[in-house]
Parts: sequence; C-alpha cells; structure tokens
Amino acid sequence: MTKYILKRLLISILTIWAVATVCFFLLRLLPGNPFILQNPLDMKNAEKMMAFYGLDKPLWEQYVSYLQSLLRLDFGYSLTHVGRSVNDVIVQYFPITAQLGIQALLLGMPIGMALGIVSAVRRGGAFDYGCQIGSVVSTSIPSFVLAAVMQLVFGVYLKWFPVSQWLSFRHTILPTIILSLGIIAGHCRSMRTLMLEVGRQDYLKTAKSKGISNVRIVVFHQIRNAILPMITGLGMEIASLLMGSYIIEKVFSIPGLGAYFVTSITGLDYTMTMGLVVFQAAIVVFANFVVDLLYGLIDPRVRIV
Amino acid sequence: MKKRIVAILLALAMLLSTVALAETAAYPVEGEGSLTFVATEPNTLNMVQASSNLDSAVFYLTSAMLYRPYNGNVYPELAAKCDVSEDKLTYTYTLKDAVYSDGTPIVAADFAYYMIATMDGTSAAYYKNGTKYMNGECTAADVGIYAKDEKTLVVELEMLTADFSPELEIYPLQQAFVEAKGEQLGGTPADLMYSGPYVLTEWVYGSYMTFKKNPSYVDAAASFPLAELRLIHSVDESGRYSMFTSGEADVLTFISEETQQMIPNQAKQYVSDAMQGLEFNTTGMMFDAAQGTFLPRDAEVTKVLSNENFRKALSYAINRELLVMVINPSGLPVNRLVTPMAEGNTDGSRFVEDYPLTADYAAPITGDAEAAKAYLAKALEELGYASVKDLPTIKYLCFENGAFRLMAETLQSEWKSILGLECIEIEMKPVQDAVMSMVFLNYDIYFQSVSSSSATPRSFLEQWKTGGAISDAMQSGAPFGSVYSNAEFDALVEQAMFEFDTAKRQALIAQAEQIMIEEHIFVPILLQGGYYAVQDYVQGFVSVGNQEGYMFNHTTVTK
Amino acid sequence: MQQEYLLEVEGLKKYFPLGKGRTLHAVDDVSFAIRPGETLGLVGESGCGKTTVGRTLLKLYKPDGGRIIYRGEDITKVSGRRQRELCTHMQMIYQDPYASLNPFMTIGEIVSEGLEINKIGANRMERTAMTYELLERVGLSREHANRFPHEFSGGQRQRAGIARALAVNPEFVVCDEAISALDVSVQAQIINMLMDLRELMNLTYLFIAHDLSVVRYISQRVAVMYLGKIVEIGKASEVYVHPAHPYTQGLLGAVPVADPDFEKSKTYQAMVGEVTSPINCKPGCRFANRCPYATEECRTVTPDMKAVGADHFVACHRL
Amino acid sequence: MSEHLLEVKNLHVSFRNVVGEVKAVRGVDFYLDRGETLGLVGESGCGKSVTVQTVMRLNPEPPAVIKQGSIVYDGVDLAKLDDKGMRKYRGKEFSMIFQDAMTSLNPTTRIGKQMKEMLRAHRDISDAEAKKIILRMLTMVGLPNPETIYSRFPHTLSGGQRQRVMIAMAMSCEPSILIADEPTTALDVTIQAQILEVMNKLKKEMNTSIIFITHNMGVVARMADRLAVMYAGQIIESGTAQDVFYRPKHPYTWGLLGSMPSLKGDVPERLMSIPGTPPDLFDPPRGCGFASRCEHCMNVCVNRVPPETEVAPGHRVRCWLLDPRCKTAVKPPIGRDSELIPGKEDA
Amino acid sequence: MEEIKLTGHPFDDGLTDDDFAPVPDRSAIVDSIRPSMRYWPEVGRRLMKNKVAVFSILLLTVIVLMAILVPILSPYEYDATSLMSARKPPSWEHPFGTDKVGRDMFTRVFMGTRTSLIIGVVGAFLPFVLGMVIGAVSGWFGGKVDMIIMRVVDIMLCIPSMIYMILILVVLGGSPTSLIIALALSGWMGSARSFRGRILQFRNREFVLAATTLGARPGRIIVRHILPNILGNMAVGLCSAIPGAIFAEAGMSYIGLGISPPMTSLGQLSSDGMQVFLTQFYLFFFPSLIICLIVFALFLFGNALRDALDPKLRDEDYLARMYRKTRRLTIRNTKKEAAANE
Repeated sequence: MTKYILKRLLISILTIWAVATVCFFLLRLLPGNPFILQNPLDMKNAEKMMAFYGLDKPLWEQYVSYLQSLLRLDFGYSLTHVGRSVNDVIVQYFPITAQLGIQALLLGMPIGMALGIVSAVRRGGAFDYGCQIGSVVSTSIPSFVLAAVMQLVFGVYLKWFPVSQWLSFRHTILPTIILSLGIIAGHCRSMRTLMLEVGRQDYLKTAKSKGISNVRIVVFHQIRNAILPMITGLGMEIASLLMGSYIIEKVFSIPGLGAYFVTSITGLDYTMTMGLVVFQAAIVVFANFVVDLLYGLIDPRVRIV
Repeated sequence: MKKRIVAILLALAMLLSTVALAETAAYPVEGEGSLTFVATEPNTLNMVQASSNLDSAVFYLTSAMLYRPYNGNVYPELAAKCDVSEDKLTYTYTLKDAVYSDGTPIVAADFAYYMIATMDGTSAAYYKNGTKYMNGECTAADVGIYAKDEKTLVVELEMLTADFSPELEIYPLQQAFVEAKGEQLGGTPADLMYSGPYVLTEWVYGSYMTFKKNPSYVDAAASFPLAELRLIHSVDESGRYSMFTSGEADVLTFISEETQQMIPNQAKQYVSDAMQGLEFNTTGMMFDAAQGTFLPRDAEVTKVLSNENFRKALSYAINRELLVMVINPSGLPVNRLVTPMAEGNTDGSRFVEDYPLTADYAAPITGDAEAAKAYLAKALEELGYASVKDLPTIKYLCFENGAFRLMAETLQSEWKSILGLECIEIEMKPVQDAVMSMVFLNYDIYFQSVSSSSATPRSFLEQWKTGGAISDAMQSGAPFGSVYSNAEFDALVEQAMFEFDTAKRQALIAQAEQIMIEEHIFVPILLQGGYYAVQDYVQGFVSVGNQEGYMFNHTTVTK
Repeated sequence: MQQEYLLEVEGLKKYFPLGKGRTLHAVDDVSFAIRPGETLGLVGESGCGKTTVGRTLLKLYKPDGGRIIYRGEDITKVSGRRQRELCTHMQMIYQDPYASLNPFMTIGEIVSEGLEINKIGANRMERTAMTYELLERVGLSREHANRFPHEFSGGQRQRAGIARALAVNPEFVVCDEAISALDVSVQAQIINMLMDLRELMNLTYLFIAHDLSVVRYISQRVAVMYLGKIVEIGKASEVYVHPAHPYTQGLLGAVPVADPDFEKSKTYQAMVGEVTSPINCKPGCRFANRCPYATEECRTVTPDMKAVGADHFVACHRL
Repeated sequence: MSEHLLEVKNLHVSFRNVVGEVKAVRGVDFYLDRGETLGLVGESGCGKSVTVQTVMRLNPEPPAVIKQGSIVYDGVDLAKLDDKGMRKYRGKEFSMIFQDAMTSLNPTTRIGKQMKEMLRAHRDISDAEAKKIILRMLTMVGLPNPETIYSRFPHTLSGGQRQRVMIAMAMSCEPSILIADEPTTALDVTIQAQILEVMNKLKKEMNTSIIFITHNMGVVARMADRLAVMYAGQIIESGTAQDVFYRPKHPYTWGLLGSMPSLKGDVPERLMSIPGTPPDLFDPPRGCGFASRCEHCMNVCVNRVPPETEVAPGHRVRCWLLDPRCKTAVKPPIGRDSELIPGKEDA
Repeated sequence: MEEIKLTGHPFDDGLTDDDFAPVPDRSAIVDSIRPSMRYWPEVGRRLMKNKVAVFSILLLTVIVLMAILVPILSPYEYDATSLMSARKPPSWEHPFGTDKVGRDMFTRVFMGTRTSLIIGVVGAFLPFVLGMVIGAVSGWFGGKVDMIIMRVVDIMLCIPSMIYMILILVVLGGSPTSLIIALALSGWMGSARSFRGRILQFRNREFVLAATTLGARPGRIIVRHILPNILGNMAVGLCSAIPGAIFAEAGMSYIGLGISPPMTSLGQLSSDGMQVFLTQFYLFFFPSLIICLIVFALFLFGNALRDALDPKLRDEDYLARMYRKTRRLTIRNTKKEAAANE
C-alpha cells in the first residue's frame, strides 16, 4: 500500500512541477507589463517596479529562484496588490471559496442523486420528465442572470437573506443555493443513467428470484452498484468547486479566490497567477489521489496492489 | 467493514476541516454613529509605492496631513505657521505637537522623508537639485527638503514658479518604520502607522475595511464626528444597488448612470477633472520594445492624420452635448483645454468667462456638420484624394471598458453617417496591451484620458510642451523629437510659469490654449463625471469622485 | 520441391506482461505442423491458449519466441510489405457473428474490402462481380449485398465472415471457434459448407474449438492443449479411440453423449480440482495437480513429447 | 386435484414493444412430478427461458403479458397472483440458477451476505443460525473451504466455484422445484461434469425436482428423466428420454439429433442439417412453426396448427404426419429403435 | 407391430384429403422477414418521430433564418447610431427597442446571433476534430506515445484555459477566426481524452482484428471501421459543446479579447444588457432569451439524438410507464373485487 502511495506522490509532484514550469513561461509570453497601469505616462516608474521585484533579471535566473521559493512553499508577493503576499491571499480567501464550494456540493450532490434515483425508478413518468426539463432549464440560463435575479427577488424584495458579503451563515445561503443548482442538474442526469444501466444487470434478476422485497432490491443491489461510478467524477468536481465561481463571487461580493483568478491573469500579476495555478494543480492532484484511495476501499473489484 | 468506515471518515474530515476554518470570520460591532459606505478597496497602503488614487482616498482617513484639503479649499492641520524667504525660494514650516496612534511624536523628518521617497519626474523639478537626485547625481541629503529640527521643516526651491503652492498636502512617514517593514509595508492593518482621524482596525481583503476613530488625532474634537466607518468592497452594479435599497449600505461612492435613474433623489453628481479626448499619432513612428528601436508606421496614414483639416473635420462632426447626454450624462461636454472649474482673474470669476472662445477656431459644443464636411473636402483636396473611399484604414485603439467601447463605436458610426468615413476601424486590445501600445505610440487614434488639474491649467498645457510628459512620454530621445512641438506655444507656457501676476498669467495661458486648440492635436470631448448615492439620513458627506477621496470631515448619521 | 508441410510451428511462445513482475504464459513452447489440404483440430478448455496460438500465427500478437515457417520461409519476424502479402495466403474466421462484422458497412462492402486492400480485380465492376460470386458460394444471395449485418441471423452473418476470409483466395484458414456461438442446426449447415469449401478451394484449416465432437468430425489430426502447452497430438481416429494423456481421457469422459441409457449407465468420476493459474508458471507438468497418476517427477520436470504410435505423440512421464 | 407437483396448461406469453407484440410462448403444456427432472430443450429463441421465467414471474409484466393459460402449483394458479403474492413462492417453493454466474452475483457484496439475505427473507432466524445453514450448504455443493468463501467477493472465485455458490444459494431454503436455466453452457466440459454431478446429488438428498433448460442434447440426455423439445414457442415433442432419443416422431427432433456429431460410433459421412432459420415470432406462421423447413410439409401444416397426438403413454407429438388421414409414410432417419410411420395407402 | 396411430382427437375438424397432399413447392412458404432498415435513415426516421427533436430542430432553423435574414432586411444598420432616438422602449419601429446610443437592438441581436452561432458551431467543431485526431493517435498506438499524450493532456487541463486564449488571441490579433483558433487550441483536451477511451474500446473488437488480418493499415481501420461506430454518440457530446463555446466567447469579450467592435455577439450584448437590466430590461432580456433558446434547443436535440441512436432507452421508458399503469389497474381491480365479494 505504502509503495502505491509513494509512487502516486512522486507523480503528483512531477505533475505540479510540470504545470508550474509551463505556466511560468506561458505567462512571460503574454505582452504588456504588469506595472504600466499604475502610472501610464511614467515608464520610469514601471522600470523601477520591475527592478524592485527582480523581473529584469534574465528569465532563466528568475525561473530558478522561483522554483527555490516554490520548494519553500512561498509564492512571493503580489505585483498589483503591493505588500500583500500570495500566501496570505490564499490562506485568507481559500477557506471562504472552499466553504461555498463544499456547501454547494453537500447540498447539491445528495439532492441531485435522490432526484436521479427517483426519476430512474419512476422512469417515463411525469416526475422523470419534470427532472429532465428542470435540469435543461437550469443549465441553459447563464449563471450571472440567475445570480442577479435571485439576489433581487430573495434579497431585496423578500428580504429573506442578506444581499451580499460573507459574514454570517445566513449570508452563505443564497450563493450556495445558486451554485448547487448546476450540481443538482449534473448529478441527477448521471445518476439516472447509471441506475438504468445497473437495472439491466443479471444480478437484479437473481435478487428478484430470491423473493426479497422490491424496495430491498432497489436499495441494496441497484443503488449500491450505481453510486460507485459517481465517486470517480467527484475528484475533478471538488477541484473545480474549490477554485470558486467567479461570477457568483462577483455578484454577491464574496471575498473568494474566483475573482482573484481572473483579475490576476488579465492584470499580468505573475506571482499571483502562478501561486493560484500551482495551488489549484495541487488540489486537483490531491483530490484525484483521495478519490482513487476511496474508490479502492469501497469498490472491492479495484485492487490496490 | 472496518476499512470502509475509515474511508468515509477520511472524506468527511477533509470537508469539515475547511468549513471550520472559515467560521472564525469576525462579526462587525454595531456602534452608535457608524456609517457603511461601498467603494472599491485600495490596491495597497504602501505609501512609497501607492499607485492609484484609490489608495490616497484611504490615506486621507488614516494619515494626518500638513495641509488638509476639504470641499475645494485647503486648511492647515499640522502646519502651525509657514515663513517664506524674500526671494520666495525657501519655505520654513513649524509643526504643531502631534503623535501617531501608538504615541510616538510626529517629527519634521517624517514629512521630509515622505516627500523625497514619493518624488517623481515632474515634482522633482521644483525642488533644489531634485532632478539631479532623480538622475542619481547627488544623494537625498543635498535635496532642498530637510528637517532643521524636530518641529521645523525647510523646503528650498530650484527656481520660483507661479504654480508652486506652499500649502503642501503631504503625509508623515517614519523612515525607520518603512525600512523595518520592507516589502510588507501597507499589506495588512498592522503594517501601517496611523496619525489621521481614523485607525484601520480590520481589513478582510475583497470584503470590508473597518475604521475606528483615532483619539490621538490632532483635532479629533472638531472634525470627523463618526465613531466608526466601514468600507464594503463591491464591483458589481446590481450588488451595490441591492445593498443600498436593502439599507445595508449608507453611501455608495460610485454608481452607474442606470442606478442613478432608479434612486434619483439620493443620487448626487460630481464632475472630476479627468479630461477625455482624441489623440492622433502624427509622429509616423512607433517604438518596438523587443529590439528597443523605433519602427516607421504607415506613411500614408501619418500623412492623413498630420493634416490639420482632417483632424478638424473629425472634431467638428462630433455633437459633444448629445454624445455626453447619451453615453455619460454625469460628464461635462468640453471643447477647450481649460476646464470650466478653473479660477478666473478675480476671486469670484471663472477663467472661461474671462477668456471666452471665439467660434472660428474651436468646434462648437453641439457640433457643426457643414463646417466638418467643408474641412474634410479641404483635407481631401490637400492630400490629393478623389473621394472619401480612397482614404487608408485608420486604427482607433480601444480597450474593454463599457463606456470607452461605446464611445468608440458611436464616434465611428457618427463619422460614417456625417462624413461618410468608412476607413476608421476599431482595434480592441486587453487593458495592459492597449496602454503599452499607447505609450509606445503603436496607434493611429487613441481615446486619451488625462488629468486636467483644473487648479493649475498651466501644468495641464505643459504636458504638451516639447519634451513635456505627453509629448515625450518615452523620455528616450526619439528621432522625431516630441509628439507635438510649437515654439510659440512653448514660449508662452514657459513665460506663464514665472508670471506672478494672475491676470497676465491667465492671458498667456489663454493664448497657448488657443494655439493648441487651433492645431487640434488633442481634441477634448468631455470631462468625466460620476454619480454617488447618499441615504437621506446622512448629512454633510462630501465626495469629489474617487480622485481626492471621501471627506467625512463633518458627516453625521441620524438614524 | 513440394514442401512436405504447408505450415510448421516450432517452440512458439507468447507471454502477456501484467505488470508488477507477473506475466501470463498464454502460449508456452507449442510445436506442430500441418500438411497442405489437411485440417488440424486444436481443442482445449477456455484459457488454454488455443485462440492465442491462432492469433499469433496471423501476427495479431507479436510472437515472443519460437519460429513460424510457412512453405519453408521463416515468417516469424516478417512485417511491412511482406506481411501484407502474407495476408492473402493466411486468413481467419472469427467466433462471434455479432461482433466480427462492422455494423456500419453493408455485407457487400465487408466482403469486398479484402479485394480492395490487396487490389485484386481490375476495377470496381470486377470486384462487385467477384463479391456476388463469393456470396453465392457461401450460400447467401446477391441482393443480400447491400443489406446491413443487423438484418441477418447468426448463421448468415458467419457465412458473410467466411466469404470475407475467402475473398483473398487464401491457402491456410484459421477457424477460431467459428461455430461455437451458433445453434446446433445452424452449426451443421456451416460445418458442411466448410468441408465443401475445403474440397473446392483445397484449403488447409486450423480448426480451433472446445466442442470435441465437432472437432472429431471435421479434422484429420487433433492437438489437445492444456494451459499453454500441447499435451497430445495425433491422427483424430487414434486420439479419440485410444487417448493416451490422462487429461485427454478425462476430457473425453466428461463430454456428454446424446444417448440417455449410455449416459446414465456411465460410471464416470468427474475430474477433480480447477485449472491452475497460468501466471508465472513453474516447470513441471501443468496437469500435475489434477492428474490421478501424478508423481514427484511430474511436479518438477516438464515432460517432452514422446511417440506412442504412428503419428501419435504425448507429453507425459507415465508412458 | 392433480397429482402433479406443477402443471402448466396452454400457456401463452407475449412481449409487447413499441411496434407490436412478439408471441414468445404460443400454447405450452407440461407437468412436473416430485423428485423428477424435466429437460426443456430447444434452440435459442424458441421460448424455453421465457416459459420458466414466467413460471416464477420474473419478467416485469408490461413487456411480458400472460395472455392465456394457467400455472397450477399445489392447487394455486400462479398466473393470477400479483407480485406480492408471488414473492412467497420465489426462493421458498421455486428457486432458479442462471447461465452466467459471473454476472448473476452482486459484485460489491460478499457471498455470505447475499445468501443470508435470501434466508432472512423467508425464515426469521438469527444471523448465527443462518450462517450455519449457509456453511452447511456450501460444503454440500463441494466447496472445500466454506468459511473463506463465505466472506469473499464474487470476482475472486472461478466460474465453477461461482456456479456452486449459486446452487447452494438456490437450495438453501429447500425449495421443492429448482429451475436451472442453462447452468453449464458457459462452463468448460470438465467443470460442467462436476456441476451436473452436484445437481444430481442435491436432487436425491433434498428430494427436489428440477426443470433443466439447455440447448445441448448430451447434457439433457445425462440429466433428464423426461424431456420436452420446444420450437418457435411450442412444445413439439415431449416424453421420456428414451421415447424422444430412441423413437423420435417429429421431423425437427430428427434434424436436431441428426445434426449433432457424436463422440461415440463412427463418423457420419455428412451431418444432417436443417435448411433455413427459425421463424420470426413477431408475426408467427399460421400453421406449424416448422412448416417452412420441413421436407414432409403438407398443405394442412401451413394452414392449421397441428394438435398434440399421444403416440405412446406420455410420449406426445405435435405433427400432422401422425394424423390417421396422412397419406405419406415416413421412415424416421434417426432413432435407435424408431419404426416406419405408416401413411394411409391411396385407395 | 401394433398400429402406431392412436385416435386421440375427433375427426370433425373439417379437413379433407387434399389437405394432406404434400405442398407443391416448399420455397413458396417463406416466413415474413422484417423490412430491411438502413442504419442512418432509420436513425433519421426515429428522430423525426420524436416530437421533442422536431420542435428543437424547428426552433434552431427559425433562429438561424432570423440571424441570416434580419440584418439584411432590416432598415437599420446594426452599427448605425442615432443619438436622437437613444434608449427607446420596444415599439413597432424598434421591436427590441434601441440601446444607449440609439442603435436598433432588433438588428444588433440577430447580427450578434450570427456571430455567436458561427463561433459556437465552429468553435465547438474544431476542438472536437483536433481532439479526435490526437485521441486516435494516442488510443491506437498506445504504449509510450499514449502515456506522453495523456500526461500532456493532464498538465494542460490544470492550467486555466484563459491563459492560452489570451496568448493566442494577442498573438493572432482579435479577429473572429483567431478567436475560433484560440477556442480550438484551448479546448481539445476533453474530446481527446474521450476519443482515446472510445478507440481503446474498439481496438480489440473482432471486426477490427479482421480488418488487420486483411492487411488494412491503421489509418484505414480508424477511418473506415472505428469512426463510423463512434461518431454517432460523439455527436451528442458536440451538441453540448456549442453552448460552451458561445459562453467562452462572452467571457473573452469581457476582458477585451472578444469580437472586435463594432461587430457584436450575443454574449457581449447580454453582459452589456446586464448593467442596465433594472432600467432598460429589454436590452438584457432579448439577447439572453435567444441564448437560452439556442442552449435549450441544442440540449433537447442532443437528448433526442442519443435516443435515436440507441432506441433501447426510449423504448424502456415507454414500457416502464406501461408497467406502472397496469400495476395501478390490477391493484384497483383487486380492490374492487375484494369490495365486490364482501
């Protein structure tokens, strides 16, 4: 077991290193200078700042020093938000985005699966078509429309929930609901297809021939086998949720990582972008690793040698 | 069975750990006399690197000043008195007794250090061997800014200019503190010294900042009555509107024109001194940063742009009044370089009243289609084109900002309908790239936004002097000299610099302005304005747009 | 000089690496030879490697050892143009009628693909004519040509598969369980057709199957395989009447015969135990753990082939 | 009232689909006595699996519809019961084993748990007791180490072991009828022999009767006391093993036996093959299903469904050749001691 | 030899002697064979029968037609501003009203639809094809080649696609074609991975082995044999990729790299409309409505196509519905009977 974990760890580190390298050089290719915006008419100021951050040194030297700081897990200081270290930003923002993402997952996944199961058991019925239409509608409405409309309806007119910011739990309810809509739609659809697929297997017929009740057949045999493949998709889903949804964070002015991703790329904030990309790569790799571990433990057929 | 339980616990632990961490976010303290206002949070509070005016808005609250501006005029704060030498070259300020929030006294050296640390190209020229220091020829000690003793600050000028105003709006900055903090200066509330009316107690990036009244502020009793201020960071228009209508926010420092229509009676307008207009690249060259050399641009396009009549045709075709009313009603249409807010000869009068424009050389505010067509015909004739169709394609450089893109599209379509010009093409670039292209002259037409510094119109015109900030932005001795150079214009601006008599100086400025307007090098269109919203129960809030900042000097809340 | 054998296989080996030091010994040192026009039956239980032998001969799998000699030429390492020429001499008929035909091509296209690839026939017209003639030869009709596989029964699809194989006019055909997936009545039709075709185009078959009675009917010589090795090979009449190897005896005893009185009276002791795992096999006879007569020698030394009669060889220490 | 354990009379089952109806079973009659093994033989698509699965009502009803007929077991007509009613019988009175043991066991649950589930459904006994019964059953089917098998997962067992587990599970509630749907088709010959042996041993020890479905005539010869040959949804010939193997009277049975190359005896010069393919039961032929493939086909065979004639006690054949009015005399080509079927000489 | 024939049934079934005459020619008795069905026309027939599919196809054709005709027939140019008639609500003259600078929104929305559709369709199709080629190479050759390609895919998936987009767009300039190339180069990883999986699935199928033994080269096998089997349900994936491309373009225009003005796209129009959706709701409503209709129609068409390709799914829905109906009937009957015979 430990040999497997060591091997996976090595691969993860290699992947993260590769991602960091590719991203480092890709960013440098983008035209423009991170400091030009501060004082457009004064080129001297831009050169002074470049020197201050050591960006005028040859690229190779910068890369090596960046790798060394990467080993110390220090992502350096942000270029646009002077004085603020990328590590602080991640430590400050990531829990909020993660909380939103995971709350949406905890809300969306069970409901999505439940809807999927019921619409598979009562397939072809009104409920089944209702779910399908619902998932179609919720995926075709762009999220910034949904967010703004719900903010107005529930926040301003009905005053059920506070409209913005991220202070108490009540503040998190509205954004979590919106983010979970997409998750519900996705899980409902995939769960339904999986349930129908398992429905055609022979061991369901054996179960029926054993004379056990229909409910027990569905729960113990059908759902148990249908849920397993859902776990494989979980890894990537958690990773993308943890990186935050830019639009919902913008509308509800939630201090999450989502917004930082976009502004740091457009603002050519090299250190911030690199920090976020490497951090995301680490999360993706970690999530996949945990999911594989879980899958090995839960599904007997997958042997972890 | 055991193995499976372990797996599920592992997964749950991973989820719970992140949720618990976030729960510790602090709760706001509901204090009597508190005010919540929505604005965009500053990039940094590092005074040395402070870049955008958003940052200076916060310094207005957290830091004491030698002279503090309020609602249009300036009053002394830490400056007890100011003695001026006969030759008006040396100014000696004696400071009042004041302390930082942690008790250390504010000394003259702090002010001196601040002025030297934040000195840039233009401001250095005023002070003795300031430019030499900037070019590295002498050390900071030789610069004419030094603290004689704890309470007296001495400022020596290189030469006497009419523009220099002794009421310096500068902050104290302790050298030892800056060196100790290094890169972290201004990063978090702990990396700042507070001498102003408020202390920044809490800053949750991207969410909110809390300021508490600073008891040790020099005249805490007389001003800034509010006990607590909360700045909420929000960039989303519908989000801001929802906060205002649901009562979560008392003041919105910036709202869009649409939101203004929704809450007309709470909305207030301000006109900033950011002048926006068209700039033409008549140099025929552009700078290639990769090789560090200058490359020629399309000669035919340069010939067309250098033709004065063509530029006039474009300017006269624009109905500025209608354009501003439609695109940015908070703005002020202008057709001249000195802003209406600039003071005239006598105290009460305005410059624009004392020196009115004569119709023959400036485009009327409402635009003049016939004159535009006439100028265009003359230009075609001079350039030898049979018809409008043969003109080469001219690139209008623009970047993604709602109003800027709309302005580009409207100008293009107006020129097409009025003058029949099909050759103007809009070239979109991301913000960074666009600004770089402007600096490296990689454009034909650019919608420039320049601070018109209404208080001193001369310094605005000075930027177009040969070698001035805009003419020679590159300061790299380009082969073409500078973007615009007119000997007569230079002489007038130079002379105005040393003319102390207001009436004479204003006359010189008017003449210089007329020359520039006639040549249509910079075609002014509007002064950018803006709206901000204040709840009814808030009195005495003054905001001059996000330029100078939010003046809570005498703001009270009666809920 | 007329070669005595059409195809000779000496010490053929094929291992499948399963990672972590585990290799599957699918085919382990198999040798046999087939005379032109003769049919060799290859029987054995599932997992004994008979299909792998068939596929390795046609280079679907790269052989890991041993030599394949076709008409005297060593074609083990041959590839590229020469291998494509060999395709017109050696062909294969597949097991599953539903999976061996491309559902998106009509029967005509499937059969004529061999002609197209190897450029047999001057132009399209000639090729279509040859396709019709082939379809008739395998008992399908001309208008079946533009129909899709899903419109045919199992038997008809297998006929199409055979027509495809015979399109390139091969000499040697490997029938990989060609009739195992069919019903008994349809099986008889296909077997009769295969025997007619053998006479008509004097084909040489390597008939791979796990149904011993069908192999006895169609093949002249029979080889019995167990866990990647040939344990007994010889004339069909010899092997079926006097089986020498204990495994063959057990196998023949286990096959049920359609005669109730005989079956019910048969006092047959079913072979005990299960097939051992073909992974990382150790030397020694692989049937040792199930063989009633196994001795210590059987468990350590791999038995080699010994002649027990005219053209009848057995790999067992007991004889 | 009837002395048979299970009696199926005139059973019609058809499968409804979007386009229409496939009449899979078109009037099947058979009976099963206690302690007897009935073989049900036929090629694929002849309706044998549908028949037995309908006895246990395993197929969901809307596609499968019992048009007519009755399935009488112990005086109760199972065709009329609804799903809840049938549940008492499934597992307790009847139990079933399937062809591909690999997919018939739930891959994510241990063997023991799957077997315990069945026991707990029919008897309220404690876990320990259930485990004892299960271990006893596992040893009865000849699995060497029942304790480890109990806690292992299905994918770790070989084909033969999995089939033994299926048998052990099926017999754990001592059902009176065991239905085996092609239990050994997917297994190798040697393993098949072992499984058949186990089934016979259990039949004797637990005095259950078996309905054995297969398409392999050799297997049915070994197992079945009585057998019925099915073709195109009907039983065309039924009787004792000796009747059908040695004195077959139906042309299809001749073809079936003739086209099987056998290990014993000399190699026939050419296999007897039946031309053509079985009819599509989407719209079945009016008369006898085998008409289009039968050499002795008469007009009546095309138009009228042949009735069942009792050729010998228990030996019934559904064919017009046996009708007294049939003119032609036919010499059955197959069958050890089959005689000439005399035709009515033309006047 | 006693008489074999047993009387077992009465003779009154009205049969005559000639009934027992042998059938003249046996080839005449041919059982009914179902009509021959070609695969693709069959899929088409099933698609047409499905009401949902027809509705979605109709909706798409209407939108496409409007996108082509409206800008041509409309009296107003899509980029002509008329400052006098700014901010007009929807009226007969301007069905969708006019925007801030007086441009007719009806023309602009359908001009925007045109660009969005072109970018959507081509922007989804190019990565699909690129992914197909790369997936085919890595799926077919396997071994080291496959491992390297898959590692590259993993790494590129980790890096936000926005970086590639900006890089490519800035290098190639802001024209729609470069936007499409950017979408292709940053979006191919997903379809590459799914194609590789599909090809691995088919690689050991018997008809592919048969083609190899016939001497066919890998290229021919992939094109002639594997692709026709895969393209069916990969097309379903394509339907859901188109909305992705439309939204990607809207995202890119948000940071200044989208369609260069004065041309516009639905994404741009609806995000501009969002700024003013409190006062001029129609500016935002119509472009977003069209986007939703396009996504909605594509999704329905994707589902219908999946059902048409594999009718088993839809038949089973129909049967399950019947199952519940009959169960309800039987339960009601048994209750009635129980009530009756009490």
